[in-house]
Amino acid sequence: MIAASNSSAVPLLDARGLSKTFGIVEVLKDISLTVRPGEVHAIIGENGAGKSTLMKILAGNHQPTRGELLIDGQPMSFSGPVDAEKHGIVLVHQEILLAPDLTVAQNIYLGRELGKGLTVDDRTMNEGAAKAIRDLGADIDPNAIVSRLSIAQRQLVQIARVLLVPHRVVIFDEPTASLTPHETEALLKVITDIRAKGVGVLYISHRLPEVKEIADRVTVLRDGRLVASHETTELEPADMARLMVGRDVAKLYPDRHAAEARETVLEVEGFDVPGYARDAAFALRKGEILGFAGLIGAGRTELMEGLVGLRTAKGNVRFNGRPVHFTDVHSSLKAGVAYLSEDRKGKGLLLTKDLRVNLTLASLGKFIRGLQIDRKREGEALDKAIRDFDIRTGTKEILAGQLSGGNQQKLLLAKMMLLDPQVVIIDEPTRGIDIGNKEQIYKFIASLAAEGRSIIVVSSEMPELIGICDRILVMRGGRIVGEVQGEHMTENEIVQLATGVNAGSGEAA
Amino acid sequence: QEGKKVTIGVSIPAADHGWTAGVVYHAERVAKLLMAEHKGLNVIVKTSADPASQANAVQDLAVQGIDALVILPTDPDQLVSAIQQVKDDGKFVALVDRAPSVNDNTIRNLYVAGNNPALGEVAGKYIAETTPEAEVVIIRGLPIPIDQQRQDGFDKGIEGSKVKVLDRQYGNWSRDDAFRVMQDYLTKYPKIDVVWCQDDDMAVGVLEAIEQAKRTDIQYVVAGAGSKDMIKRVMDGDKMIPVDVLYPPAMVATAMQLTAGSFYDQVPVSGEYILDATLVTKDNAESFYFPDSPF
Amino acid sequence: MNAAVTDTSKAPKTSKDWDMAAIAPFVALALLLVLGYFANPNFVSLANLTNVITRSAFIAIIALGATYVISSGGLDLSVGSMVAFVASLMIMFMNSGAIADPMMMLVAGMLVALALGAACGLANGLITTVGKIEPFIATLGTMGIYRGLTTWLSQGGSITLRDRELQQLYRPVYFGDVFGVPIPIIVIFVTAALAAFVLYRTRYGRHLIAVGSNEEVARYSGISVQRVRTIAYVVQGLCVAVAVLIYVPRLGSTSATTGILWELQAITAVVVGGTALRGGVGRIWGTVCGAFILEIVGNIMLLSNFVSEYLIGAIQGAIIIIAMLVQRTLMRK
Amino acid sequence: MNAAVTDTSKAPKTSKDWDMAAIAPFVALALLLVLGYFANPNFVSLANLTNVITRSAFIAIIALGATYVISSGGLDLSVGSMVAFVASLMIMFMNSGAIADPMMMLVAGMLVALALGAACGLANGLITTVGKIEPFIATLGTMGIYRGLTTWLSQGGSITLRDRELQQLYRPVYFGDVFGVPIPIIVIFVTAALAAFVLYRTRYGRHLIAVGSNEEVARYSGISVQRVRTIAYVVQGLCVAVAVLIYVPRLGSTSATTGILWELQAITAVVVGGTALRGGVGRIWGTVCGAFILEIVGNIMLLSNFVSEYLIGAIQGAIIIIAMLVQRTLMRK
Ligand SMILES: Nc1ncnc2c1ncn2[C@@H]1O[C@H](COP(=O)(O)OP(=O)(O)OP(=O)(O)O)[C@@H](O)[C@H]1O
Ligand SMILES: Nc1ncnc2c1ncn2[C@@H]1O[C@H](COP(=O)(O)OP(=O)(O)OP(=O)(O)O)[C@@H](O)[C@H]1O
Ligand SMILES: [Mg+2]
Ligand SMILES: [Mg+2]
Repeated sequence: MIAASNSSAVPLLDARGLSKTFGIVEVLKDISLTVRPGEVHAIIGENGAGKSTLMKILAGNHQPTRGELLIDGQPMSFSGPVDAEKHGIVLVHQEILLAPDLTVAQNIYLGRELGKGLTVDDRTMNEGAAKAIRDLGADIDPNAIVSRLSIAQRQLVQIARVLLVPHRVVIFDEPTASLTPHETEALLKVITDIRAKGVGVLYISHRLPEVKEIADRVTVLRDGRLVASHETTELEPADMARLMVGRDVAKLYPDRHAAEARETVLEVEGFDVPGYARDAAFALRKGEILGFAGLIGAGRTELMEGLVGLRTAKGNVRFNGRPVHFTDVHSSLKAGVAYLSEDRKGKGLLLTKDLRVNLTLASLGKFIRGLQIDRKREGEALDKAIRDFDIRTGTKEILAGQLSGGNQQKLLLAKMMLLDPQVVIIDEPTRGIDIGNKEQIYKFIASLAAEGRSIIVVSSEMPELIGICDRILVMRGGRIVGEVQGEHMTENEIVQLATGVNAGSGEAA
Repeated sequence: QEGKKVTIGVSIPAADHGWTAGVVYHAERVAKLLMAEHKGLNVIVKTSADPASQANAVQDLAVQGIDALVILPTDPDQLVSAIQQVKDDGKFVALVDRAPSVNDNTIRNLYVAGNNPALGEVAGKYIAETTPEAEVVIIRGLPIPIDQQRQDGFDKGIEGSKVKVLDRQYGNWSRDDAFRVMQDYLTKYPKIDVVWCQDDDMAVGVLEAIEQAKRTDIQYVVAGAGSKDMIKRVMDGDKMIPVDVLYPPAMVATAMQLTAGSFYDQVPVSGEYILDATLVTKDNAESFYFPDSPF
Repeated sequence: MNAAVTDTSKAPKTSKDWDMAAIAPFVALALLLVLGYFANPNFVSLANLTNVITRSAFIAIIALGATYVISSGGLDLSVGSMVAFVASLMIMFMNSGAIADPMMMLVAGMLVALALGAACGLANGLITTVGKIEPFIATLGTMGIYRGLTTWLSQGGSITLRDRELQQLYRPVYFGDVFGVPIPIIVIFVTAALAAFVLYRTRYGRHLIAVGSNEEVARYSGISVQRVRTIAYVVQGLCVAVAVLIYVPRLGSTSATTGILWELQAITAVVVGGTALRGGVGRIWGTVCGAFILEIVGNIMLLSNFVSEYLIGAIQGAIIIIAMLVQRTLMRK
Repeated sequence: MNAAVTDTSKAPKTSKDWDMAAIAPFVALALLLVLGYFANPNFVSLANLTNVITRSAFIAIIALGATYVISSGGLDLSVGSMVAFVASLMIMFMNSGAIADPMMMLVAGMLVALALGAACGLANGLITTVGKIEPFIATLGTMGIYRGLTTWLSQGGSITLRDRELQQLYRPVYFGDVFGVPIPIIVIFVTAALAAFVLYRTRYGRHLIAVGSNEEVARYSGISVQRVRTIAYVVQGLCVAVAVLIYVPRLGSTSATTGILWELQAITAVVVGGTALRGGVGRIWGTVCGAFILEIVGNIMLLSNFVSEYLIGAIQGAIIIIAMLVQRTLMRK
């Protein structure tokens, strides 16, 4: 790592006139940008604006169609990510890139194992990995197999891995999308530390307050073009949102009337998901939006998966007054309970199939004419979904895996909504979604509730839970430890319940 | 008349073990001889691994325009239709070694065969006469009809004697499998007098297994076919291989020669030529020893 | 699991690319036809080509089922033994004389074969899905079982259709033709068309591809992964039975060696046809083309007289590798 | 914010699971031993068990190489033919009389075998990695090639080590023992220990697993995927050569049938040993155990008197399925 230098020095990284074309679609147009030593440069923009593509070019994963790249003032062309890494440019991918069968420590040191001669020194690497993870404020067993970690934990491992490489420019592509505030805070602290050492940081996030907090400069992309670049001091989050979306995003959360006492749709009692959740009990009313908060690993996801029959579980569940026990998603969907996974890549979408196939996969029954699938109606449904959910893509012929992260999330939402469910369980609904689209999704959730559907929102973003839910249940260690409602719906109270630490003022439930 | 254009197709099993290798060798050898002898003669030799692909091979030969077919079927019953088609087209058909359940002039002109039941019977008789109270273990070939015929022949050969069959297992006509089966026999039976393994290839594995176990109770091994190695042992008076039962792979050559003869020598050739399953002993071994053969 | 990462560094695979991948086997086939012509002009005679395609029917039809199993992410090594087993039982049933009228008996025998095929497939499917055993091992096990049972039924010998009249009645199913097109060729194309319809046009087909492409996504979308996979094995069993229906009239008998190594040939046909073994993609017409390629390679070997019969296997192996290289080169364009 | 931001009250399942999966094959083996005892008390005699384990040496050693190839995400169907090919060339070399001194000749012959094995493996590796052909097809092709060349070399017959002196010198490598332990058994364990060391303790082993687990990630980590895979095939070739080294002294000859279907047995040993075919996991000791299981199943069949020889294949198949079910049940606990 190099020593800190002032901002007038030669930029560490200087991109000039970068353009990128995929097939016939131009996703980046003439982008120029610099990273100076010791600065945090944030890149923001709507889903599909081209942020990740730009970062991948800088880190050697893609070749630009046009434009040049200067490192320390010298023109440079990377043959691949490994080459970029040699020059100290490292990227934390938006998507998880880890070998699922290896342990945390093995992944962190993959390709640069420690050891004498040909042998590897696992003990030292385990210690190093444990320390790197601790530095991020997390606690993950370095011996754990990665496929057994939650998305958030994997994201942390990925960050730890990248930070262990000698680096001069670190690019974070939505590192906090799946992190809770606690981990986010720890990560921001780490970023401050490395900035102090003169490292340049490129930082992508849809959480604008976070950007405001950490960044020195903000560059805004829209439709593959650079639309603005400012010192952070000149911008408030609301300004950023306006620059991104091209209009005012005045109010993120829709107005909602406090739900009147209506009939109970779903009633859960003494519900166990062995190993993950114990003795859960709650009720969901018609037209209600119920939030689930908790730390990573609190078992929210697993509880929901148990409810819809994705995991073995036992307990009493009454749906519309009748006892039900879902053993697979087929039965829960048929009853009218839909679950949207938080893991859109692994469990939500077929990345190697096109958008149409993905959209209708869960509700093919609706598209059958005679014996056949009616492809025309499928196409119409896709057009409608692209409109309704504002899925941004240059062409409809693209594979799901080629959509930008946020647009994948929107496609997944569209897919499950085709089922027209009575109860919708949405796990991390806005993970990786830009602010303009968040607003739309919240409106959409609210309108679902207004139609008389019941919604469960599992989220790690407390403002979002507070903004849209009628009630919030908090889980810790596999148990529902409390409920907040009305004016008690504050971050402070939720955090206390979630951590079990009484940090002062009001004790809840 | 010399110079007459004649094409003979020869369809035989692929060289998948010693005996079939011998067949391929002799077919090749005689094909060359015959073509040298008769100017206009063309002999095409094709090998096939299994009945289905042999049926294909016969079809392909027919497409090339043959006047006669010499066939040693991998599994006769499964090849009847294929052969029948050639015969129905008016071609000369010589069937070698393995006969289908219906084996008459409707399907072939000539039948040249070793005698599978006799191969078993000769071995059985020899054992019954030499060691009338022997306890015998048998290693079979593959589960196909000729193997069954040999077993039935063997049972007939020991009929009336006190020879007792301890066990029969498949050795797949493979040395390695025979070695394995023999090792297990040696574990299973504390006393074995005689091994009948009906095939010279398998005998190689059997002898190694016996030698390794250093067992002295086994008096001798009866194999069969007439490979040069085993005939040599018989000639040399090897106590473990006192005899061999002949089942000459050269029978295909006989059939080919007879077929060529039917075109060039104006001798009407038809009917059955059954070669004996001769018992090769120390006294007559010399006349069955062909050191140049691969088998 | 989060393993699946698409390589987004490459240009998007739009319909163009897919088409190339789909066409590649046909190009390889065309090249082979040219090669065959140079090996022996008889090769391109109608009689020869009809013969070759007719006899590729068994592998082609079995490979259609294998396409289902493989695109669902499975594998079936038992098909060769299953042919022997189903055919043996079918012949034994027809030999039993349970029904006097030959025509009725034939129809009954065919139905028995289909039912048996479906049952064998079901067994394979349940062992892999409910028993959760790797398909490779599960079907290797049933391969042993079906083969062993056949050996036992035939008592080491062969099982032959005895009734002459029935035989004469049945024979045309392999040897007959309709307007000059041999019946087995018709059966190939009808089966393939049916298979293509189900795979590409129906809900089940879509589900099958989803399961093979990402099991978890399928499960989370409310698809019963086990049922879909099991049905794929049943389809494979039915295809085996259809192959048996045209196999039995050809040779009229079976033995313990019937169908040995057909599983390898069927899988090869599928892969040569462009279906990847990891699942998620199924190319019905490619499979048919792959089966033709395999049979034609063998045919060319037999018709050409340059190649020592000892080397046939080696040349065949080399040709298959070269055919695949040609395909890959085409696809990368 | 301090320590506990991740809720660790439910630690993710780690080493426990692994242990169960790793132990499962050994439990299956133990059950088999008990079963064998009931089938025939002779079964547990030292002599018998020594025989059986010695015999399993070929498959076990080849399967060690297969474990490498499979955990890297590949597959090698050519190993059986490769055994025949390498062994034939080795014997032909030793028959050539190029070196007068038998001891020197033997050593030279062994080196030739190892070099040939490595070369064959390299060929497989390059065809799959550089040629980008599915391993299944690529090695099916080379399987045909190696087998064909062997048939051609042996002109369909067998190739026998002629020099009596050399034979006597070489024989103990299969039949000899050290302190009562047959040499093939020692070779199994030494090879396995070496394989385990490389796989679990070296950089290469780590990279191999990474490549099998997620190719993309390995590439991003600067690992040369092609090189790692190719080396895995070379290791497979070397293992085949080692198997040949102890195979040749046993019967002193090879033929076109040598090693037929050994590839299926080797892969089965790997899978029975707990290594998944999709790659990313490699269990060396499980593989050794899997090879023992396969050989023992056959041995029990032969030693027991209940089973008709016709049904042996069927029972073997059933036992393998049951062994896998036992494993799965254990692992799910
Ligand atoms: N390999 C590819 N082939 C075709 N189009 C692609 C490919 N990769 C990305 N795109 C397209 O490029 C555009 C920009 O995508 P990118 O991932 O850079 O967006 P992003 O700004 O990171 O969005 P998000 O906030 O949702 O992550 C999108 O329209 C996407 O569909
Ligand atoms: N397949 C699995 N096998 C074993 N453990 C698992 C598996 N999946 C997840 N876990 C563990 O279960 C715990 C809970 O998972 P997870 O983090 O998804 O819970 P959560 O409450 O939904 O949290 P969040 O939604 O914030 O990610 C974690 O400790 C995780 O490591
Ligand atoms: Mg992105
Ligand atoms: Mg979760």
